[in-house]
Amino acid sequence: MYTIGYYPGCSLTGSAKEFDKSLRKICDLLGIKLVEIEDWNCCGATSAHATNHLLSVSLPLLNIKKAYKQGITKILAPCAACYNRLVTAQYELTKNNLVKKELSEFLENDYNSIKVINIIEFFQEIIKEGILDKKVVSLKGLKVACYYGCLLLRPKEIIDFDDSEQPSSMEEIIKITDATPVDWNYKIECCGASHSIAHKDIVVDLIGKILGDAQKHSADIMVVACPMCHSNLDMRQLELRKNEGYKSIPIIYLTELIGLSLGLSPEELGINLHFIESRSVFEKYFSKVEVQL
Amino acid sequence: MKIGVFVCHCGENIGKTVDCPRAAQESAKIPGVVISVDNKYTCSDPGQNMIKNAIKEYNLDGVVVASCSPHMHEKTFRKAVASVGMNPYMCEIANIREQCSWVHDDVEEATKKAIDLIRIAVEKVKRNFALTPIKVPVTKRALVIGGGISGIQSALDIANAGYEVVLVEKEPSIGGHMSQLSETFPTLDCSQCILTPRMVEVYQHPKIKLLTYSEVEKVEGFIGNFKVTIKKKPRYVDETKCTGCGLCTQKCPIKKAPNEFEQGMIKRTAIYVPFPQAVPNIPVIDNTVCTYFRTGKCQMCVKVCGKEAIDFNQKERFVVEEVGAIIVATGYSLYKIDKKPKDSPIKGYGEYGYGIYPDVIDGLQFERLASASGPTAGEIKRPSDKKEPKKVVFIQCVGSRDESKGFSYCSKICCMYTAKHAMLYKHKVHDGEAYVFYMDIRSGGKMYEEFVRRAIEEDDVKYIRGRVSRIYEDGGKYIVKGEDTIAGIPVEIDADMVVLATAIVAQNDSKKLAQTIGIPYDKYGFLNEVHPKLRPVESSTAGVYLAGACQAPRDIPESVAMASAAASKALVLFGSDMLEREPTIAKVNESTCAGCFYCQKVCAYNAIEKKEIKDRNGNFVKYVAYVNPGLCQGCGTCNATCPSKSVELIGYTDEQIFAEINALATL
Amino acid sequence: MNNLYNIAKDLFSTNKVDLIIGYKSIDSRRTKPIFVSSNEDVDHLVFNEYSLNNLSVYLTRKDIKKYNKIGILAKGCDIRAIVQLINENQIEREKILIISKKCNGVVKDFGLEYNEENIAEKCKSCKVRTPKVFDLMIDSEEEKKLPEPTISSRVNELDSMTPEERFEFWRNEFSKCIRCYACRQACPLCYCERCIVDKNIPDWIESSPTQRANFSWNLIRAFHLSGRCIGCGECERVCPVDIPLSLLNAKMGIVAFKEFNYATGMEIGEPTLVGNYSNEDNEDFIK
Amino acid sequence: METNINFEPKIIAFVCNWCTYTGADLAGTSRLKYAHNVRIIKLPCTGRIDPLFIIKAFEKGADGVLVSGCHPGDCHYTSGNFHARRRWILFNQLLNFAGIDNRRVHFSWVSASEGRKWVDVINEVIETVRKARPFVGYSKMNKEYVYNE
Amino acid sequence: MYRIKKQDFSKIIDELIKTGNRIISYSNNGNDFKRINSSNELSINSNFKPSKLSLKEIVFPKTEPLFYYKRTNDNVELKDIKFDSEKTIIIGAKPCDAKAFSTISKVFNWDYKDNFFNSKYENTIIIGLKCDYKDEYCFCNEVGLSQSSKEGSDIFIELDGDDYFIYILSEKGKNLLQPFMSYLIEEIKESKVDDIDNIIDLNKVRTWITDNFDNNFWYSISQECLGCGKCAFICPTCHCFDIVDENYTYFEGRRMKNWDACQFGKFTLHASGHNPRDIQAKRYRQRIAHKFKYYFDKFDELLCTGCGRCSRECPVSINIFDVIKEINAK
Repeated sequence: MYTIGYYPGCSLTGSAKEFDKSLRKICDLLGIKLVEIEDWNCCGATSAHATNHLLSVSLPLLNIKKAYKQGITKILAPCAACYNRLVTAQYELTKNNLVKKELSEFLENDYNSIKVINIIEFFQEIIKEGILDKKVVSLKGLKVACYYGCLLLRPKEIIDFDDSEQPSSMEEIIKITDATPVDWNYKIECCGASHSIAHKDIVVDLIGKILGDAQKHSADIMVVACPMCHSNLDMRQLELRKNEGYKSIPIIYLTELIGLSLGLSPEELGINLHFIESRSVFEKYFSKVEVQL
Repeated sequence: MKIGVFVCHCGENIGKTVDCPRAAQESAKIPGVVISVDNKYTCSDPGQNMIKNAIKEYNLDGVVVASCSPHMHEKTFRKAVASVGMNPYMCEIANIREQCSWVHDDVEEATKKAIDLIRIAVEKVKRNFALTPIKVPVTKRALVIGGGISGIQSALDIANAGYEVVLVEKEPSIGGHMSQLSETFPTLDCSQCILTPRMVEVYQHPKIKLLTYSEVEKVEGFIGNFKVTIKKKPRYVDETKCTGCGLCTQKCPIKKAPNEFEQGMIKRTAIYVPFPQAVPNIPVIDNTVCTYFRTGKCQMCVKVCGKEAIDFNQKERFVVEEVGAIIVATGYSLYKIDKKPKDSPIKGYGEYGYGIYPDVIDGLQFERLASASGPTAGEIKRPSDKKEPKKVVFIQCVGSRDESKGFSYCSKICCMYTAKHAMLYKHKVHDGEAYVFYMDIRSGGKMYEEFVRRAIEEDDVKYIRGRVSRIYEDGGKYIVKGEDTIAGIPVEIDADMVVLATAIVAQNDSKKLAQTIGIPYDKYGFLNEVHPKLRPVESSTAGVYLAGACQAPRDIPESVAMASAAASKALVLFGSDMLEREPTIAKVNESTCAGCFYCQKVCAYNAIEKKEIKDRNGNFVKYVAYVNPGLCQGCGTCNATCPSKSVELIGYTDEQIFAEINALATL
Repeated sequence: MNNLYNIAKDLFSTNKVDLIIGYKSIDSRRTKPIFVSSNEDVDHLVFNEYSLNNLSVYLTRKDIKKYNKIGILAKGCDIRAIVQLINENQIEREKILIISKKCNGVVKDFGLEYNEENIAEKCKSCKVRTPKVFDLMIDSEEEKKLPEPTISSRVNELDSMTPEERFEFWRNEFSKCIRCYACRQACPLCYCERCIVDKNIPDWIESSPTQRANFSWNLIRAFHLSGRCIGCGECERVCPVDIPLSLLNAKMGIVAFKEFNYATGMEIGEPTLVGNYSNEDNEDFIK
Repeated sequence: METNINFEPKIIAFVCNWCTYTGADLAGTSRLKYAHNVRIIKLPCTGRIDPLFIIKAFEKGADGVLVSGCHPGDCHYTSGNFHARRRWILFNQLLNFAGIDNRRVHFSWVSASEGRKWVDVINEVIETVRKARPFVGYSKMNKEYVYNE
Repeated sequence: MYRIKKQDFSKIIDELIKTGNRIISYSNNGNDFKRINSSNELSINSNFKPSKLSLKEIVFPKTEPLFYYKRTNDNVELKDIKFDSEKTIIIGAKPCDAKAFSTISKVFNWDYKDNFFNSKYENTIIIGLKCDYKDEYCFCNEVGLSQSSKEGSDIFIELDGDDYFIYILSEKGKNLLQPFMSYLIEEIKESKVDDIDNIIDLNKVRTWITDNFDNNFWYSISQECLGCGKCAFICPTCHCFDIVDENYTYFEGRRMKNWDACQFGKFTLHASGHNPRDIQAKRYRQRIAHKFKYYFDKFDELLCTGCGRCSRECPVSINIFDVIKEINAK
């Protein structure tokens, strides 16, 4: 049985429930055991690294330490921000100028032996392992724009599972659903999530560009792997919708798309919780689901 | 040991604060001292004579002069003692002026210190060796590596001075990057026109032995006595027979190989001459594409060649050249910015889409587009659809001055050639728009700034101060997203073509070459000069000199200047038959050396070699370190590093320093 | 099955080695080094928690170097010494065949029974109890948890003293030294043909066991091992007057790690600490 | 044994020929004044300076030792001072651990043009050593050698 | 022989301390010995194992100055050592240690009388103690001693409940106890000789060594030897020393006599670079031969008292007794 440590982080227990929900559903279906880190704490993504460098490093390390005590050797951090903080912290640990001073307590064990992976790497792996092979629904003809956002691929000296400027790993993964990834230009542009509340105007402008380009390259849906991107692109799209004749585009988590292809229903995956409804896009595939189930 | 001590008053300079007579009396008590006197001016003729006479009278083994700094008069006094037959290295200076009388006021203390300093010197000189300078013969013949403008210049200078030169070029033709350029800044005169004559001159020069399509394989020996092994790669064309008629290149059926000289923008044949003015004008067969080498058939070239010059059986050949000096002029290469392999430290500029978008090109490609001899015969056409681009964006500092994605250094020439490119473009496409994204404009140099101003003011090139964040394609246009930091606004330009001023980087094999020759290089692979200010064209290995962009980004005038400087350094060396070197070098005690080779690790001059020790019956016993007297510069780092003190620096042996410290012993 | 006996037998019968340097047991709590050069004596070989000696000390000896292919029993710590010797050009990797095992620590000294409080200090902080470099592994039980190391706390203890106290501490310790040089002889990395202390022109380190000469000797020895000591602790074990030499070595080990993130003898071919430099080396202690 | 704070410490300085020695000369030619307690031993390069020298200096009754050479990058022999620096990092901390702390062992970069710096360094060194008082620990060991009937 | 109460004995010790004698007794379970300043520090225990270092440094210190010198340009003046007359009393020396003193005094007196040794030896009074310790390294009974042999002792003690039996064996001993006879109760006790069955025939060993100078045996038994001087330095009878000059100020220096060991590679290195004992085997042979043959030939005494220190402390567990047994078995 494939077992992996699991660090949900705050988003997946709140604004991005459906991300968590869909992930767990898939894992149940494929017999993957998620071992949640006991008593996990904040990863410090939001403001720690803006306010206190030491804090921003020690918070994630604390989580890794807990995982280590639990005997976890690999952690899945679906949230792009969490992932980013965790790997960055491990990177900092290798810089002995910091180590020498404050972080010495994290040296007693080899915490960098624990591998932290994001949702994309996770799928890459279970595909390689042959765990993710039973596809039930073919999403043939579905045009998908894969959106990576800013956190998943940067900074490149720390994260290098994919080219940070011309990424293609998500495309590779969704191919197993038979859906067609579209080649477009805004894969990694900033969606402005951090301004989502304070400066709506900027955000709306930014996601307008992103969604616009995706549609220009005739995408039916956009697949994301980051809770912030999702809430931002999903929720703020309502603003765009106010414009005359705006055709909205559903924002789907990578996990949800995979889930669908595995025959899970939108409700099971929590797709129905999104602001931008997507049933219209998927209808034709569901019918098939009934047939095959 | 009989030592003489001579304490100098230097008039008042020392005498005022140091009680010289007393110093002399005290020194007389030092074991080994047979005469100890003071006098007013020891450096004066009477002073020197006094020393000479004392040497004769007491037949001294060593002399200590307590006077000014050795940097002042050590040579003087050493000459003096030598004149009466004492070995000059048996004379030591006790520095009681600069480091005693001039820096202290208290006579009592200054005198005590002076006595100590004299004692130190005496103890040292007691343990000095009579040394004679090391003499090494000089082979008056130079090797120049690299046939670009720098190599050509050095070769010609040395050859014209009447010495033989071996010029090695790894490409089939000399000429280097300069031959690819269309025009040169700031004069906009045609690069080919000024370079080609020089290439021909090299080819015809009786003193220059030209080895093209060859690489340096091995370098042995040391200054004045290098033995260089050169690999000649097979051309499959017999240079002695070929007339360069070029028939074979016209008839060759394979026409699909990318043309390197044209930066891959057009194709060439399998048997080819890199470019029309190539020197030597002899074709090469590219055996990776040639049908004969792939299938064993064809031989079209053989059929058409009247001279039977084609020879498919040519093999690599190795020639050994003996030279006294080596000039490295291997030049630079251009930072290729398409997707980088994972392990590469350089992160690349994926966001600029180089290698993905056909009309995003680099500087050299633009040079070829602009060159009358280029693929478009000098008309500016974009590679994708051969249309004339109406809007061209030039981006500077792609890889330069950018630690996160490229290199922290400035490539130096991009500001100038970008201005040149923009100008050339405007001159050729009058209704076109040219934009330049820059960080700063660095145009130091004669007529350089004026040149850039001309581009901006007369040719109306639009300079935008800021970086480009991303380029993406949109309906045949290239959307260049950037920032105008002066206006403080984001800008988007829908360009037809983008030219990237990519960084100048060291040749990809420069490190390998440096290791072969045994000279240091910096973290970028550029070769290191021994002193950045005072010895800019010398490498730390004696007899090896640097010219042009192999040392750092250089433009043509600088490269040529360096080349001539390096040449003159070589000529200085050739000026004498024998090379004199300081005898204060390290020496290994082979019986105690354990062969850990820490000394080798710390030696900056590759002077330490592995030596095999055999017993009487010729059985291998052990490896020990051996110091090459031709290379050792006498820093003594090996001596301090050696755990068992099995390597010692003559003139500063452990015994001497121990004695010096001991001379200060009290409780 | 990969027990020591079979491996050794096989190595000889297939001529993979000419000599095996190993341990033979004297009694239930003692072993001593043994040199096996043929199949007969193979059954003497043992490899257990009483195999104290760091046998790599023999690899640099002339009479041993004569052999073309040498098998050697080595614990993780001993292997670090072998690696360092290779990195210092003293032996060739091809000539050495390392037979190792997962190690659960050895006893402090011969005659003691293997149990919690008798485990040697070095083992408690050992990072290579499952060796990284080796050729053959004999079946051995998995790593189990060992008591917490105390060495670093002892180092800190000294660090927290005033310089004067530290000086007195070491003056007293060193004054015990009788210059038998057992520490040097037992050290696998003291392979010099002529030790600096035996060099008498000049007499850098006086040979009399006086306080100051002992002070110099022990300091210089510690310095020569800085960045080279692999912490096998043999020097301290063999010292007849119980000078805490491991303290010095441990301190320098800590310095090497904190200053250069360097640990000795971990991988073949890694650049030595002394003998190389970085432009970024710390120099805040230099005016 | 002397205890008063204004004793005259004995300093032995090991300096490289190209930078510090020349710098010290410059101090002289500029007629700058500094304390007399220092005795200079000249070596070609800091790379030649061996920890043994420092130890031996203390054995021979020095109260403090100064080691000085070219700034990193200026080494006449390109890398001698880099190797020296790495050695010092180790040896400095070893000495400190043995109770010979950095009030007695000093390191500095003094270039040929830094006559002024040389003076400041010397005076600073002498002051710190003076504050540190005579090296009782060592002189105790050295006193062993005097014969008292 | 006499009987004496323990507390009375202590009184004597305190008295001796008061009268300015240097009293040496064991400490730290017999591992070390040190000068004591009161009888409470006294520890007399017949079950101690032999101390780590032997007692020899009392008469033969690890380092001692021979003379001091002062050199000037034209002459050198020497200053001789004055020997101190302080009495040293060793309490509880094991038979194997007590014997050692008389053994080495031979080599220090056979032609040149070494006053550096004698001055100390003459002022040293050895109070031996019957030994009740035995381990796999002890073999005193194989070299002609026993746990109760009194050779080398000036006074010998046996424990008996709360009393000691005291044997006065020499003039030195007699003079020492003279003032305290009041404490001693005369007693007759036939001292039984402990029965010894030797397994080693020393003559056989000697002849074998004589005949097998170049035997490969020497190599085979010493192959693991590291060549450290530990065995010699802790041995009660090893007495080799080295002489060096060292100066402490620029003009003054002294000549030192330091322990040395035949196991050192440089021990026999000639100035020419030639080394007659170039490999460890030859050095180890020297050790065995010297102890069991050469010394005997010269002084007909063995240079070994079977204390077993060298075996107990050997880093690579070479057991000298095993070696002798092996030779004996040939």
